[in-house]
Amino acid sequence: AAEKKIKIGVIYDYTGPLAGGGSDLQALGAKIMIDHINSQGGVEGYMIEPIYADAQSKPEVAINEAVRLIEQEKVDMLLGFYSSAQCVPVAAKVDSLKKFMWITTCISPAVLKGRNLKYVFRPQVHGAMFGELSVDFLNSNAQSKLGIAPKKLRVAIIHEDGPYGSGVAGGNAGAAKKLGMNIVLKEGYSATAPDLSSLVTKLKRKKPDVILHTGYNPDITLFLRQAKEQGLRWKALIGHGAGYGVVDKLFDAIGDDASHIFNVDPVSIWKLDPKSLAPGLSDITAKVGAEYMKAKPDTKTKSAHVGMAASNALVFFADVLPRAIKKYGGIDAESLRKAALETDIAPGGTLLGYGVKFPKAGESDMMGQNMRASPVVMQYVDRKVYIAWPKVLQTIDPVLPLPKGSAYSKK
Amino acid sequence: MNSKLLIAVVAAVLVALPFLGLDSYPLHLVIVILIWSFAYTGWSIMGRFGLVSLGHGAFMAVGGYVTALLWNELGLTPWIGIPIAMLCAGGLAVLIGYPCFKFRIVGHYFALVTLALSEVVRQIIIATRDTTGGSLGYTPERHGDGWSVIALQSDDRMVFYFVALAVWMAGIVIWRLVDRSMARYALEAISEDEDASAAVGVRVTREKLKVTVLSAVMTAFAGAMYCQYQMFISPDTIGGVGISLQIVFAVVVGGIYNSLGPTIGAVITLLLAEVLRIWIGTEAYCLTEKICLNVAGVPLLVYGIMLILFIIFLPKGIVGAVADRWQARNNGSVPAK
Amino acid sequence: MLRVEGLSKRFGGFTAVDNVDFALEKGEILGLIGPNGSGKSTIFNMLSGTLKPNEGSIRLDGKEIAGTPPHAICVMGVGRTFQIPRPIRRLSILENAALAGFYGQAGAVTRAQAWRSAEEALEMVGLPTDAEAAIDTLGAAGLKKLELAKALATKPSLLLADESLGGLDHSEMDQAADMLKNIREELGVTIIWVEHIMGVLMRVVDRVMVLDHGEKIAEGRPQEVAADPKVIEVYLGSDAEETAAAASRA
Amino acid sequence: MFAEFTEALFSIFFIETLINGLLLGGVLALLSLGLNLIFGVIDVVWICYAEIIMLGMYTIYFLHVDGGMPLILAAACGVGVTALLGWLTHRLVIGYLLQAAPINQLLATGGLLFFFQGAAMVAFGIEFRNLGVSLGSLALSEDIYLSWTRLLSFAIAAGVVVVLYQFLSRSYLGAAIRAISQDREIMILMGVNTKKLYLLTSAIGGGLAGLAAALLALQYDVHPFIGLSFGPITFMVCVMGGLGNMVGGFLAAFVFSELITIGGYFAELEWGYVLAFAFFIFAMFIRPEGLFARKS
Amino acid sequence: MLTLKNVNAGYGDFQALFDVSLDVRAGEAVAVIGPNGAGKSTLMRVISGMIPATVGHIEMEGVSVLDAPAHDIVGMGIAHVPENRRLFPRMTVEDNLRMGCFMPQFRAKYEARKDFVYELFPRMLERRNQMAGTLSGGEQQMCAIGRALMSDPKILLMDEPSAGLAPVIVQQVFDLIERIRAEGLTVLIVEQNVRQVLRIVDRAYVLESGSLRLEGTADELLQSAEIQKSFMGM
Ligand SMILES: Nc1ncnc2c1ncn2[C@@H]1O[C@H](COP(=O)(O)OP(=O)(O)OP(=O)(O)O)[C@@H](O)[C@H]1O
Ligand SMILES: Nc1ncnc2c1ncn2[C@@H]1O[C@H](COP(=O)(O)OP(=O)(O)OP(=O)(O)O)[C@@H](O)[C@H]1O
Ligand SMILES: [Mg+2]
Ligand SMILES: [Mg+2]
Repeated sequence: AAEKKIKIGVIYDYTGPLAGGGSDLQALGAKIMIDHINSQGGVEGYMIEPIYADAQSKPEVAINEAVRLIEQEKVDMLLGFYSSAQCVPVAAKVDSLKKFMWITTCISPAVLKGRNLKYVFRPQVHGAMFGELSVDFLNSNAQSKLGIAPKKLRVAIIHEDGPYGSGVAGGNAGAAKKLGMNIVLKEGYSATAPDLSSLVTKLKRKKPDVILHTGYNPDITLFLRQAKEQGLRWKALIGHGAGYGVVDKLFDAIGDDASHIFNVDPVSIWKLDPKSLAPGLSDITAKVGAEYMKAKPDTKTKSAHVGMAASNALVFFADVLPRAIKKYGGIDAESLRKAALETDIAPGGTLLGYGVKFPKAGESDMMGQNMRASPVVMQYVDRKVYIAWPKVLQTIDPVLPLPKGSAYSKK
Repeated sequence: MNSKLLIAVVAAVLVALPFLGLDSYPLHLVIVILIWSFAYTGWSIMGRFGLVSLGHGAFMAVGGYVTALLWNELGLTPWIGIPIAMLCAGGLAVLIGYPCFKFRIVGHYFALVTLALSEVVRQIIIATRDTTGGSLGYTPERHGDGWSVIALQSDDRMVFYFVALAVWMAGIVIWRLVDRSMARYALEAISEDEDASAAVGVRVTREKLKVTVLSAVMTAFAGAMYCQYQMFISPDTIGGVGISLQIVFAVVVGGIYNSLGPTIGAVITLLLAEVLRIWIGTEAYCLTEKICLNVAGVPLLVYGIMLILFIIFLPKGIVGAVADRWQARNNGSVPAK
Repeated sequence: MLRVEGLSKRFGGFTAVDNVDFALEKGEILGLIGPNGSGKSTIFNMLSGTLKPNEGSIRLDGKEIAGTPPHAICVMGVGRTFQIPRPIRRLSILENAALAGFYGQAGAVTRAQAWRSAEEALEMVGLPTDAEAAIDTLGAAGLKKLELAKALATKPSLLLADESLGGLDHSEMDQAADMLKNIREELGVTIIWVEHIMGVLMRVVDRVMVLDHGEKIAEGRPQEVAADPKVIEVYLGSDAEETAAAASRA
Repeated sequence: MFAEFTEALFSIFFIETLINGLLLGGVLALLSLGLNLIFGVIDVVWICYAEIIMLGMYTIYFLHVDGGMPLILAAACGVGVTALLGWLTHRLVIGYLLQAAPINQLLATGGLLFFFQGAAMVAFGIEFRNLGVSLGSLALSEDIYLSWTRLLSFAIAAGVVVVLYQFLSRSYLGAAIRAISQDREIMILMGVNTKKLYLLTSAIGGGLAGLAAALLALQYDVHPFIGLSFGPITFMVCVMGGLGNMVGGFLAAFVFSELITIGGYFAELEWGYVLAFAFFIFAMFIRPEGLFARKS
Repeated sequence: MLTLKNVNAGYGDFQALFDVSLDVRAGEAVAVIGPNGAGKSTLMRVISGMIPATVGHIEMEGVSVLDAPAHDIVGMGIAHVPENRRLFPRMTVEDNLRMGCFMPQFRAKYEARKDFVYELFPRMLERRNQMAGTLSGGEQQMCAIGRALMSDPKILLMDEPSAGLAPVIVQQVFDLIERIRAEGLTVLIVEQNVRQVLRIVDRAYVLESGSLRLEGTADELLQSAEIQKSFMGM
């Protein structure tokens, strides 16, 4: 009997600067999950037929590929996307073509905010949440750990100026302002800037206690290196995903001085306590990890990127797709949309730990955004990743301020 | 006669194209190619006279951004916005061109000054991110569903196809008009020897400026078109050094001295990129356990090699080479270099 | 028709042309001679607008033209040739001349008119007028002729001919000299002619002006100048006798 | 607003900015040296020059990190590899285009740029690779630290300029290198093998790229696209200094870097670049032959 | 000393020399004269290797010139003062001279040759640090000849050394050539200034349309009515 199948266009950046910034790893996560589902015999009699495509780190290529996959390859839906610069135009395009799009990664609020898209869903945390969480973390710990009242806390916000960095920084600034923190500097820069020494100098002049940083990979290592060499000091450095999620690179770049850096990200799926998750999920986590190591045997510390894409893809395959097929009778965009709107996963129900629920029409200005998603604050200590915040998930008591002995610690 | 017939046939095929059951995606490609072809044609109008500008990314960006900003911020219809954008690009061309020509900045120097221009414009777009969206890109606001004449927006590709086709043809016509004009002789002369040209009465600065402004304005128009069609622009998709180089490469591959050269260049380079990307896909091939090749890099690699081979072996581009062959067969002789 | 007063040109600290005065009557041929580097071409460059003088005035038919851009001066009726021929190799011979005819003539010119004046000019100097003939088919002499033809196609009233004979063989030199005479006689063009080949120059010109180190050191009829001891010392050397002979032959 | 500005101006950190500019200038100078040499001699803009540097960085990375070679030795090998690449670039591409239109030469090296990027991606993948070596910094005061890597870049750039200047003005080979840029055809009459001389120049230029690579590898992650961050600036430095003018290029690097850092200090970072590029355009208008070209 | 046998040469498809044979004996001065475009410069270029010969033999003291790589020819003792001088304009006089001494085997003699050239042309000593491009025409010609002499050649090829020069300077240049001859150098010279050149050479060849048409001693040619008519304007 002819097997039924669902054709999915999977788009990430396999080339260009973003590839190494994490997109490549996200793509791996999605692929591992798709292979896993197929090895389980597919979903409700449907095998998954992925068509992988490379957006080459360029928005116009992403648009082209999206259109091609939909119109030429006649895929039933799209999944993936790493860069928000691509998500913004592609989501608009796909929605106007009335096709279903499941975003695993792009986090910029701009993708969904105020756009009222009908067919685009994002189980992923959005950028402003990152920014808000880091400020919340500071608010709760400034007095106790740093001995500084939150209102007195000097905060600097720096970010790569793409949609991702700007989105997160917007969240940072909004939350910090609301809490009355002292924002001494807020500045964006291009991720390909060959020199950040002026930025470091400005930071030194403004003497922030805490630096909130959002960036991709090369700019983060450049910043850390120049900060170290120019003698920039802080009490805490909080990164926000992307480049900060690739732990190995941080330690490769600046050695042990990368210790005690914080990173706000969806939790690394391998760091979660299996007991906090729904039964069966931890087996999948383990399997994803095993496949990951098979694909990239050199890995020292498993990056959160792989798990993130795997988890977000799994939500679709395990929850949305079966409902669409069983309840709404198909895999067309309309059925998938209805199924997605009914998703209601409680916390602990995904590999990433958070639950999933999308807003009903009119409920939010961010239609398609998972309202139950939340990142965590992690802290890296000696190449190990610990969860520092929120309190319920803590696996470490956050080390704050930066202990003496680090090149970045205040004398 | 013969060539007129050929043109008629080509025109008929082009007009009939969407009715010949061309799928939506190929139609999309054709539209994109037409828009780029127009931009490339615009570049070659000056490029063929040795005015190698690496600054056309700037003009294209001005075309797209000014049009979109006017629409979003002031609600000014692109019908007015595009002419304003073209005016801006023309102004920018004068701003950079006049001193360049006055001070005799030619050759590599001109190329690099204009290269700096595209970087300046790109950086300014990025730096004014509060208005332009920075490297996030910029989207003209939709004016309802379906298609809107006032906003020059359309969901229907067919409409855009015919607009793009008309624009492209206009580009070819402009190219030919310049080619037949007296200005062409003047510019050929200028490109070889400015002093000698001035000595026979040619107004060097003015002639150069005229063609530069024409070229810039055409490129800006292409930028606006691109924006209206894709409904998205970003500093890297229609501005910056990358785009400037893309334009130059395509024209050289196609043939700089022929009206159809830029178009052929667009067809070849854009299709090549498309085909290579799709064909090669995203898999990694491992030679051994440890040594894996990332074949995603192959398109870039092939593109590079092709470009080099083209330049070494077909320095006049594809159209130029074909035309030479054609001429040689008709004359039974070898064409002069 | 041309009146030059106090003309000077300096390059950095070096004075290439130093306070030179001279005047020309309509239809005259003036020979401009002087040692290498004495400023002859520099004077031409200033007359034709390629260089701006530092001081001095140049009046053409009473109108001041010093500092006017070269294309404007060309249109006002000053044609020039370059010492080293500068043809446009990408254009055919005819197109080279037609370009000059189109842009260099005063008033609005149609294409047909431009091409006609180009053909006339080419015929005058004895170059082919068929549309296809390429520059590459010309030798050194042909290129010199083309320089003249380009200048003539602009219908000049004043022609500046810079070393039109350099590198030509004897028979060609004679031809060229005759041609200059013809141009004056048939078209009534006033000519300034720079040349190092005295045997030919002296036969053709009405008057000679001699420069040395940018300064005018002598001026007068050919015989007088050829006999001037100063000119003999700085310029003619042992050629003086032959020069004088040529001058008297005129 | 104004108070903020004056405060920034009279702050110790403004001095740090000036020093940073100086040190960045060292990096830019080093980057542009080889390109300038090639530019001046062969009169071809190697758009792919920054990509040769990138390949040099990879060489050093692999030899040092994977091969366990001492850094100095790895750097020396890097210089060797880039010299070879420079040689090959001329041998396989430019050599065929010496008579071609300048635009075609420029574009051919553009083709090489894509080729090098693609090749790097195929061979090394898209990962960012980091040498993980830091030379630390020199503390001038409580507040001001100078990066040793940058000091080293500065010193090496200055040293190389002096050596190159001596080489070009004193040696026979140097004279030939200057001469060939002025009249290629008659070099044969001097008994100069022009092909060899071009190849030699290309190799020296390439080798200088390797030197730059060694110092960049200490400061930046290596990835196939790193060249894009440096390419345009490098060309402009060369042009602003006067093509083929080593000393001019060296000085221009500092003008550029100071503009970038000072602009970045008073406003957002991009404005530094806008300032530098705009100044470049302006400088071309007032001194088209290069800011530091001697009047001939 | 220098012998050409049945040499053909040209540019691309264009053939400029047809079956040219000539020889120059040691110590001689030989002129090549002919109308424009006859191929005189082409002949010089073939000998010095600037363009390849398509057919024929060229021998210098019994050694085949054509078998040697072009850039080694100057090492065989053939120096060429090209048409239009072709100095390196943005290099000093001294650097130009140095380039004449480029080949490794000449370098040891650099100082001695330089002194020789400065002795020959005291004007050059005066101008040694001036950019060659700013020299006057006559000075440039001196510099070009000096540069060729730096390699201590056995034969000097000169292509229209008097072109574009003022009469006094032309005289100086011819004097100069005589002085060089007096130093024992063999000279092959191309000139338009036929009358003067025939006064200083021993023999001359007449080249027309790429072929040799006449050959004779200077005196014979000076007397020849045909030569007088076509090359001296008499
Ligand atoms: N653009 C320039 N910059 C500097 N010096 C110049 C320039 N043009 C000419 N000169 C100098 O001015 C002087 C006069 O040059 P000019 O060309 O007028 O001489 P000329 O009389 O035409 O000589 P010739 O007979 O050799 O052609 C020369 O010394 C020359 O080097
Ligand atoms: N580089 C070249 N490419 C093509 N043809 C050339 C080239 N140089 C010379 N010719 C042609 O070769 C022929 C001989 O030229 P050549 O320069 O040897 O003549 P010549 O006798 O030296 O003339 P002149 O007295 O003008 O210097 C001429 O017809 C000329 O057009
Ligand atoms: Mg002159
Ligand atoms: Mg000759």
